[in-house]
Amino acid sequence: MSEIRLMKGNEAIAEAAIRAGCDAYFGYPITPQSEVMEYLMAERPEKRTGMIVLQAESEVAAINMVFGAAAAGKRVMTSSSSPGISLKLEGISYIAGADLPCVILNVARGGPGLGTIQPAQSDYFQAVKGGGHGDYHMLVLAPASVQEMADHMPLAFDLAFKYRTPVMILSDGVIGQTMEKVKLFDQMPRSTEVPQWAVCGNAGRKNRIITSLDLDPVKKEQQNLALQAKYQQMRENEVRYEKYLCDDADYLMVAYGASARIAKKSIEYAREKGIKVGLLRPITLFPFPSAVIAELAKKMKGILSVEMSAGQMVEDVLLATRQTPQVPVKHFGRYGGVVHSPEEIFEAFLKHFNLG
Amino acid sequence: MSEIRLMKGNEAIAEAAIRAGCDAYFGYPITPQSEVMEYLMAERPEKRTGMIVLQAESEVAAINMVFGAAAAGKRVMTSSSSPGISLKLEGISYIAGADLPCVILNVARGGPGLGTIQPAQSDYFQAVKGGGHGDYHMLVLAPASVQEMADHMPLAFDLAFKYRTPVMILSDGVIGQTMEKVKLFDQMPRSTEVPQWAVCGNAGRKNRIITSLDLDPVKKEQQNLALQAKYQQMRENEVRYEKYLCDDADYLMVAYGASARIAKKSIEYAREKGIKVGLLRPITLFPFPSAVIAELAKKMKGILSVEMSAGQMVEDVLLATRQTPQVPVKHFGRYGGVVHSPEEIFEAFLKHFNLG
Amino acid sequence: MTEEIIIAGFGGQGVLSMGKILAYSGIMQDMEVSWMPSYGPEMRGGTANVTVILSDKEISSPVLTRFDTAIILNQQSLDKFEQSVKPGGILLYDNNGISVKPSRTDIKIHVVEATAEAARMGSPKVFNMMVLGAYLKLRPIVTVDNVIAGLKKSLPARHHHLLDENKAALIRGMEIVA
Amino acid sequence: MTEEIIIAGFGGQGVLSMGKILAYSGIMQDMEVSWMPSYGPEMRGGTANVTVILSDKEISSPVLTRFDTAIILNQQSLDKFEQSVKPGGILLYDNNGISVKPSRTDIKIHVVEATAEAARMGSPKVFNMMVLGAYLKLRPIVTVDNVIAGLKKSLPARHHHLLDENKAALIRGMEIVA
Amino acid sequence: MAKGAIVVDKDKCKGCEVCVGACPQHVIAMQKDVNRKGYHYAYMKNPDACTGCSNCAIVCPDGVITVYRAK
Amino acid sequence: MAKGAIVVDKDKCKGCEVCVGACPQHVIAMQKDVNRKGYHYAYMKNPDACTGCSNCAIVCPDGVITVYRAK
Amino acid sequence: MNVNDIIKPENLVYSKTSLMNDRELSYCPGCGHGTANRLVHEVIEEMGIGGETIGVAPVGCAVMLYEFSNLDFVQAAHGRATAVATGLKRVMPDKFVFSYQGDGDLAAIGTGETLHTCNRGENITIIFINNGIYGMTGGQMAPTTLVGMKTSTSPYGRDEKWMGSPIDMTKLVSMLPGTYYVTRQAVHTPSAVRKAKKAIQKAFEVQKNKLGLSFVEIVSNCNSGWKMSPVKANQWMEENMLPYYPLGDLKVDGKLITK
Amino acid sequence: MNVNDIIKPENLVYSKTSLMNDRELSYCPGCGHGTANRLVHEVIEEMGIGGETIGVAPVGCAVMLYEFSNLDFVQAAHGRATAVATGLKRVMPDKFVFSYQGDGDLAAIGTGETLHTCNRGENITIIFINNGIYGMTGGQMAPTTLVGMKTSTSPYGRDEKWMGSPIDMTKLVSMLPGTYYVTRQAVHTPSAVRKAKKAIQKAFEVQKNKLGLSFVEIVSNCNSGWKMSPVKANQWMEENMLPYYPLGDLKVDGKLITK
Ligand SMILES: Cc1ncc(C[n+]2csc(CCOP(=O)(O)OP(=O)(O)O)c2C)c(N)n1
Ligand SMILES: Cc1ncc(C[n+]2csc(CCOP(=O)(O)OP(=O)(O)O)c2C)c(N)n1
Ligand code: SF4
Ligand code: SF4
Ligand code: SF4
Ligand code: SF4
Ligand code: SF4
Ligand code: SF4
Ligand SMILES: [Mg+2]
Ligand SMILES: [Mg+2]
Repeated sequence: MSEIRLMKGNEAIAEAAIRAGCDAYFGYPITPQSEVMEYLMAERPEKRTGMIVLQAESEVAAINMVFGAAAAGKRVMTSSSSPGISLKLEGISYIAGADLPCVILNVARGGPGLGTIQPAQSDYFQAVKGGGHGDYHMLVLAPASVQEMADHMPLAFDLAFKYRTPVMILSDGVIGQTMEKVKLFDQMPRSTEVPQWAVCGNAGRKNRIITSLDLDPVKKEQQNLALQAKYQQMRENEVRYEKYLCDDADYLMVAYGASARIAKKSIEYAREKGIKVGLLRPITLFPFPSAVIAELAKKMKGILSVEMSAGQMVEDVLLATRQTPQVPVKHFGRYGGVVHSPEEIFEAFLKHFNLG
Repeated sequence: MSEIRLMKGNEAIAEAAIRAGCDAYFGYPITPQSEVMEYLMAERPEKRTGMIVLQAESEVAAINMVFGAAAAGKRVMTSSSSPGISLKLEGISYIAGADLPCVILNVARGGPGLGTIQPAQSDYFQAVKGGGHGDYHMLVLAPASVQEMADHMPLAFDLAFKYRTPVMILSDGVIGQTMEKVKLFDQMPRSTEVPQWAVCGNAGRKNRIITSLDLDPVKKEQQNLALQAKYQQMRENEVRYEKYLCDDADYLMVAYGASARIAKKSIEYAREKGIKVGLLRPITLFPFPSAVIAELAKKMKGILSVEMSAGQMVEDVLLATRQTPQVPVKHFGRYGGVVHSPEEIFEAFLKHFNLG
Repeated sequence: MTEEIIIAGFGGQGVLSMGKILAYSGIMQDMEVSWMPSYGPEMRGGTANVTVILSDKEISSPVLTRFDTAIILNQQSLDKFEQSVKPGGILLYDNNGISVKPSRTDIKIHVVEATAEAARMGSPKVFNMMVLGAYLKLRPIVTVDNVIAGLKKSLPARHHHLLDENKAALIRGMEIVA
Repeated sequence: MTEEIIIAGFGGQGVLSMGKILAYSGIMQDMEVSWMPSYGPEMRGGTANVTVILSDKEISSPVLTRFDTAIILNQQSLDKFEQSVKPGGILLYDNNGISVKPSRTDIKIHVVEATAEAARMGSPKVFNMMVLGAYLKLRPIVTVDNVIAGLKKSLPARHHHLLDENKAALIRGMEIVA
Repeated sequence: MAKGAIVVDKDKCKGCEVCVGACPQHVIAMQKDVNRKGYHYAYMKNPDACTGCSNCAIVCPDGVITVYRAK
Repeated sequence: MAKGAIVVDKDKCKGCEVCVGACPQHVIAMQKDVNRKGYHYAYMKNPDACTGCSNCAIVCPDGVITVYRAK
Repeated sequence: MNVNDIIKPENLVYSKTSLMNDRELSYCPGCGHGTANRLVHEVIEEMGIGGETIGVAPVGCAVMLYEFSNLDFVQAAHGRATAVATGLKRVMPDKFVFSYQGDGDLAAIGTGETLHTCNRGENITIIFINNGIYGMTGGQMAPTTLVGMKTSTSPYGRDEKWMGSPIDMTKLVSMLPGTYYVTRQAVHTPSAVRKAKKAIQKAFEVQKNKLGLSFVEIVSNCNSGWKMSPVKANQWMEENMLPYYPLGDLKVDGKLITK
Repeated sequence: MNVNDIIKPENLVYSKTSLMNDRELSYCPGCGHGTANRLVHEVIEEMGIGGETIGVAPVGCAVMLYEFSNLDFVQAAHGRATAVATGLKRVMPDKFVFSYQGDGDLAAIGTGETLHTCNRGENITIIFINNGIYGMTGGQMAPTTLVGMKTSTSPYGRDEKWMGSPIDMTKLVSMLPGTYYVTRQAVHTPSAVRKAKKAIQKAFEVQKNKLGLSFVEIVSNCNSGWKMSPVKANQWMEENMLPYYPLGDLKVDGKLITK
């Protein structure tokens, strides 16, 4: 039976990890996501399901512990916030390069540098284009509610294993720190199956190697081509989004995560004034819902990309709408830890499309 | 008097650093760029100019040593290759966030992960979109010859100080390892001036603080806005590119670094066959020469982005050509450490535009 | 029905837990709820605030800048949030330490002497429940029983003996609000 | 005039330094030059090769897959690069350890018994200079004097006493190429 | 009679009470009142006993005690 | 007379000569010839002296020596 | 004598160093950071080197240290203070450079930088505040957290089987030839404060004389993280922290002190 | 007896372990890595645990180790082998996990991971090849490079004033309560090889009995990096490396060996 609780996004995702049969968590404290590890430690999941929780000495160590446990075929995760994610990028590139599954949560905060501890969405490029070196992508999920923080957890693991890829859950301080009602799914069993590719001691079979190295570039290119094929499959099969009031819309906002929630409120204002605005909320940031945006763009008078950043996702919106150059694509965002209000989004919308 | 030498790209840039009056180098070995530090160590620049060269215990330490020396207002640099650059990203974000100047050389190799040690250009996104967290950019120079490896060094320092920004020189294994004739500029004096913002002990003035932190997001946003204003200035003033045979061209290749050199050879083949192809070589990758590409696009039948990657710069080409959606923009690249040959670029070109 | 509330005061005045109790009560009544705190490095004392939304439909933005009700526990918060109350909305404040009173005329302003009254009752800690009671008198969006049930949920079992005291404070708050 | 050359053999046979001397000589004659090695972890022995281009105009690609001349020092390299010589181009090889000879008919194939001859001369180390001499006989793109000057540039001063020996090898190579 | 005296910056005192135990003469106590930040603050309850030894001041984490001693 | 014997995998020997010094009986020397990889390779120059002690084999970095000893 | 007769400028015997400004410290009431901040500034003031000193403050509760200081300061990334200090010192060998780091910073994420900076014997001063916890982020376990100690990430007490023993970084760095003066102090009592100040003074003198790296650990309370009143916290510290982290010099004049 | 009479299957006394495959090792002639690789595999084979063992190979000359092995292997990022090993071991506590790391890897970039893995007392085995240089990348200075030793980044010899003294990581980790068995060995002579093998065996037995972390340093040559013939390199190692890195156990049964 599903259970209803009032939880922070950070707590919900931690509880969901236990319930999703996660095998191990390795992390390092950083605001605004420390509750994830704190919740796990308090819950003693090793008693509930056998899940391992270990505080690492650094983000770099944590992601490499993830690498090790993932190599064993386990469902393993880490979490951090912006500066900590930057430190994990070498490791993430290795995980992608070695075709390993894992889940990485970024509860993003304002940057660059130490920045602030307040919410931001300025790690979009890092998450979506590949902040680490080499031609890799993560599959990126962007929850917009505490409920989705919980629900994206098993989804993330399923996708990670389906594609043997790192999956990032790109959240932000708003979603991580806000409490909402959440319906928790039932405990799922931890998997006892050892995947065909996992290292676990080679009793009775050929040995297995987990590596991202090939000194022969031609072979390394093969691995790269296989990666690109995976990404193509993701683009074909894994695009997720929410359409909100798009059917009759003359204008479109595109926003994800907390921004999408706030944008919805600003759309309420617009609708009150009789302006027909819809929202396209990407749930997967990679793969990006380009096709649906391209389709919607055809009947729009203008598109506003709303992000808590100086303008990152807007590039993917622009790329998606290349066939409709006549439709203006604008960006509005506050950043450095400032969360835009519904009012200012609405005002920016009016201004950008001269609806003042 | 300028001096002519036969040097590797890695050596030329090291010699140029000494001559450009660089104050300090901090680095960690990694193929294919270890010659940079090796050359410096052999040259004993502390005797030639007083320049400091120190081998750090890691890339992370190296970039933070750079941070420290840059905070003192010095001309300071580091170099690495792809996985090492990933480790530096937190530090780079801090440097950008603290408005400090420095130069970072990436002699890129195949990825993701450990990858190969062979040349690649798959760190384009990382360099140009901001691999680290937060809304920052580096100014990115892409030398395409040993001569440019040398010449970009003083340019990089000048730009770094002009904008108080990290400047990346994005090179690759081909340019780093190839020897060519290089005309070295004369020794420039090391600067003795301490910039107004640099920390150096506060005798007789208000104390100075170098920081990327503001717990107040509104203030942090101000710093972010100032950053964005800098980037806008760079877009207006610092775009650099080379046009090659563009005047009569029906088709355009866009390529940087080693790829541009190789593409030129393939253009020779095309011209021999009477096909009019030109090349636009971005010298700055950020700011990207979008306007000139947009202008050129108007008279082209097709544009091919040639990169040793699975397709990264092509997105900036697509963004630049949004007003000419009818002109097909294609990508050709080999990757994972494979360097494309002039022949295969030419063939890909023919195929993409049905000129078979 | 949607009620958008800001609760603000010193860290340590129980601002966040008041919000939490409200949110819990909302859940008891099958409402949608959202509770969004200001957060920061734990030790920096200073002010704390939380945005609480209770609604019978899906909640769009957990982030708000305009509120139906502001519950204010110190001067700084009063200065900061008085202008954020929607016209016609409610501003409820505890008058302890308030030197500059609210001045708006287009909103309903109520005061509760909860700090003083709680001290008088000999249990200064329940002052926030008293403020909550005052609020519920003005805006009975959740029942007292559900608040107590919500409180029970948010308190660890070893503190359940405090429930009666809290209920009394809640009811006293309803009585003394002006 | 542009000459595009590949030199390939075992690591340790002096492949890279042959290329470097050629490039240096090119510079002496005011040519544009490019020298691009295969590179890898030092210790892995195996094969090494270098692409050298000399030209009187700007060099476009330092990376080539087709060459005017291939200078080959072992079987593996022969197998790998025979097909890369442009029709009409030159393939020059040292016959030491070559069991399967080149078979193309559309290129000019030359052999030089440099290893054997250098051993005979008592200085096996200069065998690569001998090969270089052979090459220059076939393609006199740089003068012997400039090669020696180039060699002098690439050798540390303490090795300059070896210059004569090297020059002799160079000239001997010109004589014995077939 | 007092040889020393302290001045506590009332508004900056955080009421941590570290000074209280550090005073060998038991000079210091905490006010019933709170300051602007809501903290009970330190004061000389027993000023006559102060020797001006500075013990309180050097342990005060916030450096809000100034010490005087008659010569 | 020999009690032991070694077999060197000629093609895999890298001619490092570490085994030579490790043999207490001075059994091993390097061939004038080179193998496919261009290395002079180890061989039993003095087979009669071999005791089969395995010293050579356990220090051979490439593990290319196999040792036999008569029972 | 009347109090008001005593409180006169000419009778002043102690007031806060003028190298710190008037801003209110951001630390919790009773936190040892404040005292440690002050001692460092007092020493620098007394040595008259304020105009030649650069401080490095990494992330941790003392991240805002520069807000209270009149010294030049660099804010460093978590764990990287000694690398930043190395960069500063190498290009300005005649200036004074110190880092001021927490235990999470110096002994967890910054372990590599700490050890190698000490090993290189950079001529800088490291002030290391060991409060056995991550104060700033809300009280998580640090490498120095005592066995059995409850924190938000060891809510049932640190279990050394699972998480290892508290690490004594100061002892480890004292083993490295690069360190010249290594000491452990506290600031919870007047006599501890006096000793700590002397130690800090010695540390800066080592730097002045270019003798190598000086390293001053200060065992301190984090009453918020430990969830105790400040006075209780200092008591608990004395009873629990100091036996594991005994005060005193570990290395003087480049020589290990063997007890 | 005739040689051919001796070379018979029944007389076989030594051949390469079957846990290694037939591929040619990628090391330079005479490099100690080959011998060390083999010893580890011999021990694992003799203990009969090959089917339950996972190796971790970070970057360094031994990065391709998995190419010559029949064991399951994970290739780790530079310096992160012990973190990867921790991840593996924590989710598979009953398997054997070992890392095989160079000195650049373990004592430079991986310092933090090394110390904290040792401090946590992870029940794994660390094999540490100290050749005083970065072999793979072409012979740069390592943290363990001796004073005066020339490398491509210390072409005039390591100057301890500038770069610090060679770091003795093995000694440092022996100070941590988490390590149970810590030893330093070599593989350049038959007797050294025999001792090294016993040490490796002991290390895996410690792991088998879940006693904690076992750490085996092997001082080895990098003849290419040192620019010497293999035989010369071993000699030089004996004369120069071993006095600074003396062979023998540093910690047995969790107790420090004091000499
Ligand atoms: C890369 C990175 N990881 C994590 C953090 C979050 N963080 C800030 S301070 C800190 C630890 C603080 O503990 P300590 O160093 O002991 O200082 P204290 O606050 O206890 O004085 C952490 C984990 C960060 N800012 N950056
Ligand atoms: C992040 C990163 N930095 C640097 C390198 C380059 N690199 C590869 S191996 C190595 C050091 C090798 O030295 P060591 O660990 O001592 O192993 P050895 O080759 O000597 O056995 C370095 C610096 C890398 N691969 N990744
Ligand atoms: S100066 Fe000394 S005697 Fe006076 S109050 Fe302070 S501690 Fe007590
Ligand atoms: S120690 Fe300082 S801050 Fe604490 S109570 Fe005393 S005067 Fe106030
Ligand atoms: S087995 Fe012993 S005696 Fe025989 S060759 Fe080897 S080392 Fe010499
Ligand atoms: S030790 Fe092994 S590789 Fe070296 S020479 Fe002897 S047999 Fe050959
Ligand atoms: S959280 Fe702890 S360390 Fe930080 S200021 Fe408060 S008491 Fe001090
Ligand atoms: S470079 Fe050194 S460590 Fe690497 S294989 Fe060669 S000798 Fe061994
Ligand atoms: Mg701490
Ligand atoms: Mg090494």
